[in-house]
Amino acid sequence: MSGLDKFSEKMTRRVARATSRRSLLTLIGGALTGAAVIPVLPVSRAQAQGHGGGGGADPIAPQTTGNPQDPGDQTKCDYWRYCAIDGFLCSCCGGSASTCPPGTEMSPITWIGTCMNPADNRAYIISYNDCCGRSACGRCSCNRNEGDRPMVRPQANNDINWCLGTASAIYNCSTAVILGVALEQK
Amino acid sequence: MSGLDKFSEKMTRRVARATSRRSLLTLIGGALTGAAVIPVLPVSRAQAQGHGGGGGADPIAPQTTGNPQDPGDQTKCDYWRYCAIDGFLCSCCGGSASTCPPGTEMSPITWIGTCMNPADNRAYIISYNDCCGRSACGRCSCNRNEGDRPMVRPQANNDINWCLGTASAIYNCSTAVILGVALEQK
Amino acid sequence: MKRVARAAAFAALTMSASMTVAADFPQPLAEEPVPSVAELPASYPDSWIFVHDFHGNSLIDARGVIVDVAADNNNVRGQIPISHFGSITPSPTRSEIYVGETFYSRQTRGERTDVITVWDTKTLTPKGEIVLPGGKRGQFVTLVNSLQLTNNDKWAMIFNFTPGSSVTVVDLDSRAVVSEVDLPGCSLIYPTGARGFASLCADGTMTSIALDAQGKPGATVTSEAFNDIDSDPLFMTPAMVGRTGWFVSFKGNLRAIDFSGEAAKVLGSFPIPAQSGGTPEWRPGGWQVISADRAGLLYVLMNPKGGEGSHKDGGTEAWVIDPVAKTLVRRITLKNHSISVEATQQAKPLLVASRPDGSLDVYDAVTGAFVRTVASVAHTPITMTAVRR
Amino acid sequence: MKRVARAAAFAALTMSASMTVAADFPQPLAEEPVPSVAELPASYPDSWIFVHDFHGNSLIDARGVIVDVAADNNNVRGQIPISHFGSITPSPTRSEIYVGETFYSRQTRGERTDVITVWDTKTLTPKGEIVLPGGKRGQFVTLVNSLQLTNNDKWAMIFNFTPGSSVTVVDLDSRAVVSEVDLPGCSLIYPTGARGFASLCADGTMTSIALDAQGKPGATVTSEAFNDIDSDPLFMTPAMVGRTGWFVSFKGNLRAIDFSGEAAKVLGSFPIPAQSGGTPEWRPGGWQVISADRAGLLYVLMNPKGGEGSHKDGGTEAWVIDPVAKTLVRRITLKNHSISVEATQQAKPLLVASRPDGSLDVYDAVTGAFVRTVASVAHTPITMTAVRR
Repeated sequence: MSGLDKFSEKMTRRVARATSRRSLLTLIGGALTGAAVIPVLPVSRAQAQGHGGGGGADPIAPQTTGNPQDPGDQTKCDYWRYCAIDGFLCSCCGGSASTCPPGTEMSPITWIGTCMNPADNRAYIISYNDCCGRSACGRCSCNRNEGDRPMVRPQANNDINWCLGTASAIYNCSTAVILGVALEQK
Repeated sequence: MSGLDKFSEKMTRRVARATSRRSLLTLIGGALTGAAVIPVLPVSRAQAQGHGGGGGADPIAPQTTGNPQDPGDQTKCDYWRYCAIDGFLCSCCGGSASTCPPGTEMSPITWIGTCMNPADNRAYIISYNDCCGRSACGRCSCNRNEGDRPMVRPQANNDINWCLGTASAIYNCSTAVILGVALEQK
Repeated sequence: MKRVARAAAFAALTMSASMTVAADFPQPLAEEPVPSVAELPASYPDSWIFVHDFHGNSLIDARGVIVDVAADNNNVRGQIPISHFGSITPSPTRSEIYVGETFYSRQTRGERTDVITVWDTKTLTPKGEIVLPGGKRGQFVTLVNSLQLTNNDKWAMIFNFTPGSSVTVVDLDSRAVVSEVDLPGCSLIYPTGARGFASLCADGTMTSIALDAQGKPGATVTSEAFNDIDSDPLFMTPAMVGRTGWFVSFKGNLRAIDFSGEAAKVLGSFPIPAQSGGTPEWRPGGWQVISADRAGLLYVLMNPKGGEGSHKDGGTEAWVIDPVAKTLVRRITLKNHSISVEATQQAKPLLVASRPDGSLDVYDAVTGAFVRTVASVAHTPITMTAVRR
Repeated sequence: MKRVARAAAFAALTMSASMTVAADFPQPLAEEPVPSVAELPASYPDSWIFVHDFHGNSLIDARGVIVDVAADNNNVRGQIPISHFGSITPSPTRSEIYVGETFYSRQTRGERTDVITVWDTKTLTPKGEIVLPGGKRGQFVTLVNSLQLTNNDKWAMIFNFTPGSSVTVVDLDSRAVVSEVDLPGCSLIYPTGARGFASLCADGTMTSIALDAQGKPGATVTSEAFNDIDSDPLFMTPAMVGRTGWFVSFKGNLRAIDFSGEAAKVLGSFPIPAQSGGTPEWRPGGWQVISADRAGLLYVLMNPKGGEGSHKDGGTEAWVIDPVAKTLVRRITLKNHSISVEATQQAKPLLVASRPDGSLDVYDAVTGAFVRTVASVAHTPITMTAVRR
């Protein structure tokens, strides 16, 4: 477990660096972290991209980073960083995979997932920061439940609205920010 | 025009009886009456009964009065009283063609239309009272624009939210209340 | 007066040409009174259910829809608003409905106010509200155990999440906050005994907290660990048979917990009898995946494509389980892929399955026969609560 | 710390087995900073448009969507909320966006507050609000002429409807109400001259009201009646070519009104050249049916099934009209049934057609060639406003 301890210590430091003091205290003091929000999968499937009414056989235009080491379409649910995401993809809402749309506030309390990058075959720690203070974006609903656990384990639950510690708790969309590599190989 | 004058006088009396004093004053003193609200037709067509996502090949179950003199399905846009209605049909929302859903408030200011009853072949004055104070019902969107005129003639315009004079202006659904027979035949 | 005359002229012009009165109807239809607003019975029939419309594309505009699933038509009887990630809990004995919700002074921004709104069952008008301090009301995809009643429905208990857990207890008579109970490491509210609640905890245990007459937390009892959260966690919403809650796990194990005493008593567990034909296997799937009828039979929404991560994918069959005999009584093939199930508490129960497109399919729970579809009830019909007495 | 460790353990457990680093990427991807929130340019490119999402199924949750219709992707650049039946008007010169809207203290009930919210174009955050007295803000399916600017964008004018008509004038620098102008029998706001507005009236005339330096109404000038509301009314939203507004009527007659002076000057009218093939005839149809490009060409959304009551049915073609030559330049066959059209003000304009399913189809306005679909931009894309300078 020493590897894991080291890992968790690193992660804690990263989180400490990345978030506000208040949220750090929250992390240390209580029930931790958490995932993005969600329209539940079967529901979101039915509604995905179908703004308001049966819409869109038409797809959202692909958005790629152009970096071969970061492959895939950030508007699609199967983009590698989204392995534990839940909610509307900020890439479709005026943000990007790692940036909130203008006018929203990024939640300092996040669910941390670990996703394999198929290009460099590394496992990355991904922070699923929700973007808050504006109504549900409504574009690119995405829900992946591998590893999701019920509300009894909040830090593994993606049904929670993680717009906590923000000026407004209204949920807009979710990002997938690279925090670092999960384990370093020699 | 004396027939029309008599008719309008009768209608004014009817409206006076049927609505509150405040709305009567409004009727006499200013820009008059008005229709229900609406999702604009092409839009509402696309969304009709498709709550939130491509839904419902399934129809709403028919609701008839059982009275052969009042034929048709009150959940359908082609019901005879709806000849100038616009919005969500209260019949699908917990009300009926002439009753608001529980918990809403019926707007005292209404658009008056005239519809032919195919059973008794009489022309009825129909009052399209909006039901107010609750979010858009979302069921049975219906929009018929024959006789509709732009906002420049408010009393003939069905794009206006006629939740006026109610405690809350939030629009829920629209009714089609029989006020009387338009012209009496001897 | 001129304007009125003009409007009348307009109305006259839009009349159809034919004015002949059919001889069969000598009298015209009667004039109808305005204003006219429907009312509901103060006590709802047991064929009615509350559907929580989570409204995925407009989370702030969620609502509770009151639906008569036994009627041939006029099924939607009313709606009440439920704001962003709210909760709805009816009290038949008080003829009230409670909604836990959060408002902002500018709808999505500004000052936050958390409340429990008290709705009258008969008029569907708000009778009052209880303001909840601290802006800590838990917000998540709705679970009925986030807002529960105790003390003979005299108190409501609402779950907070900040991400620290706690429960706020309010008195429904005085409409005042009674107490707040910290709940470190535990989630949701399962009423116990006469006055108190239990909660499922992250270490796999259940903690029971009795409340005294003033609503202050008394004895705390923690069970042995029984919830295998890593490999086979329980869904959070039980089917209630009297005061016994039947929980089902991701992999299809049923677990009874007796909530009748001051402390929850964890009873036995048994697996739903395995059935072939799954790819890779049949598992419970959906949002509210288990319900019970008045006779104590359980209905579990089952997904043939069960596997890790499938637990919210909904299902295609409802399996009827006799928890006393521990047998699978019947498999009901659903007409449509469904996300939640609820049985009515009628003598001859109906089974309601909610669909991703917002419609409800209704089945005869005894025979499994399809009865009707209540179309387009909601945008996102995420939970259902049958009228219970 | 224990909980943190547990969460980390969970994260580690969910990692895929293979940990081999591909030789081609010796360095891992860089860590990304949080928090990170996008900003927009203070001045938007002229390929951007504002789409008013009326949100038919959730009227309280309407929004303005800022869309780049020229980009290959990342087209949706931001959203700002617009409550129930609101209005949105941008001011490029002030780098602000104004939203006329109405709030209730309990979202759909409680105390009403009407405001103009001031949004910053760069950050899309609210810079402030101007409270509008009297709870009289007009609510109807949105029309861009319900909220307009005048006095070099120093003042905003918002249309009230109770059902009495009036206009409230607010100062955008001091964020205070300047005056209220009664407008009996007239609707909407068409800015005139340096400081003032005109309005279309129920008797078929247009009334112009100049405002003095304090915002008080001065001279009122009423035109001859020219709007045949009974048999061929003008749609309320004109296409603006400089200070000339081009209105189109239900039956396809075009009418110019010069708003450059203190009083609106009603200019001539000519019919869109008749075309065969309609059933019964081609007519303008949709919600915002006419737009103009920078060169002054007009684009009219046309419905082949034109007749009484068809005026909101949308259309299948956009007809390009040269209003100077009074000719039909081109017919653009639309890929999809559309409800509103707007031309960008680029040197090479794009024509945007909004669809009932919420997507936008974009055409090369010069050739009529289809360029792209921007999918699922809105629930109900009812009006569009291109960036103008």
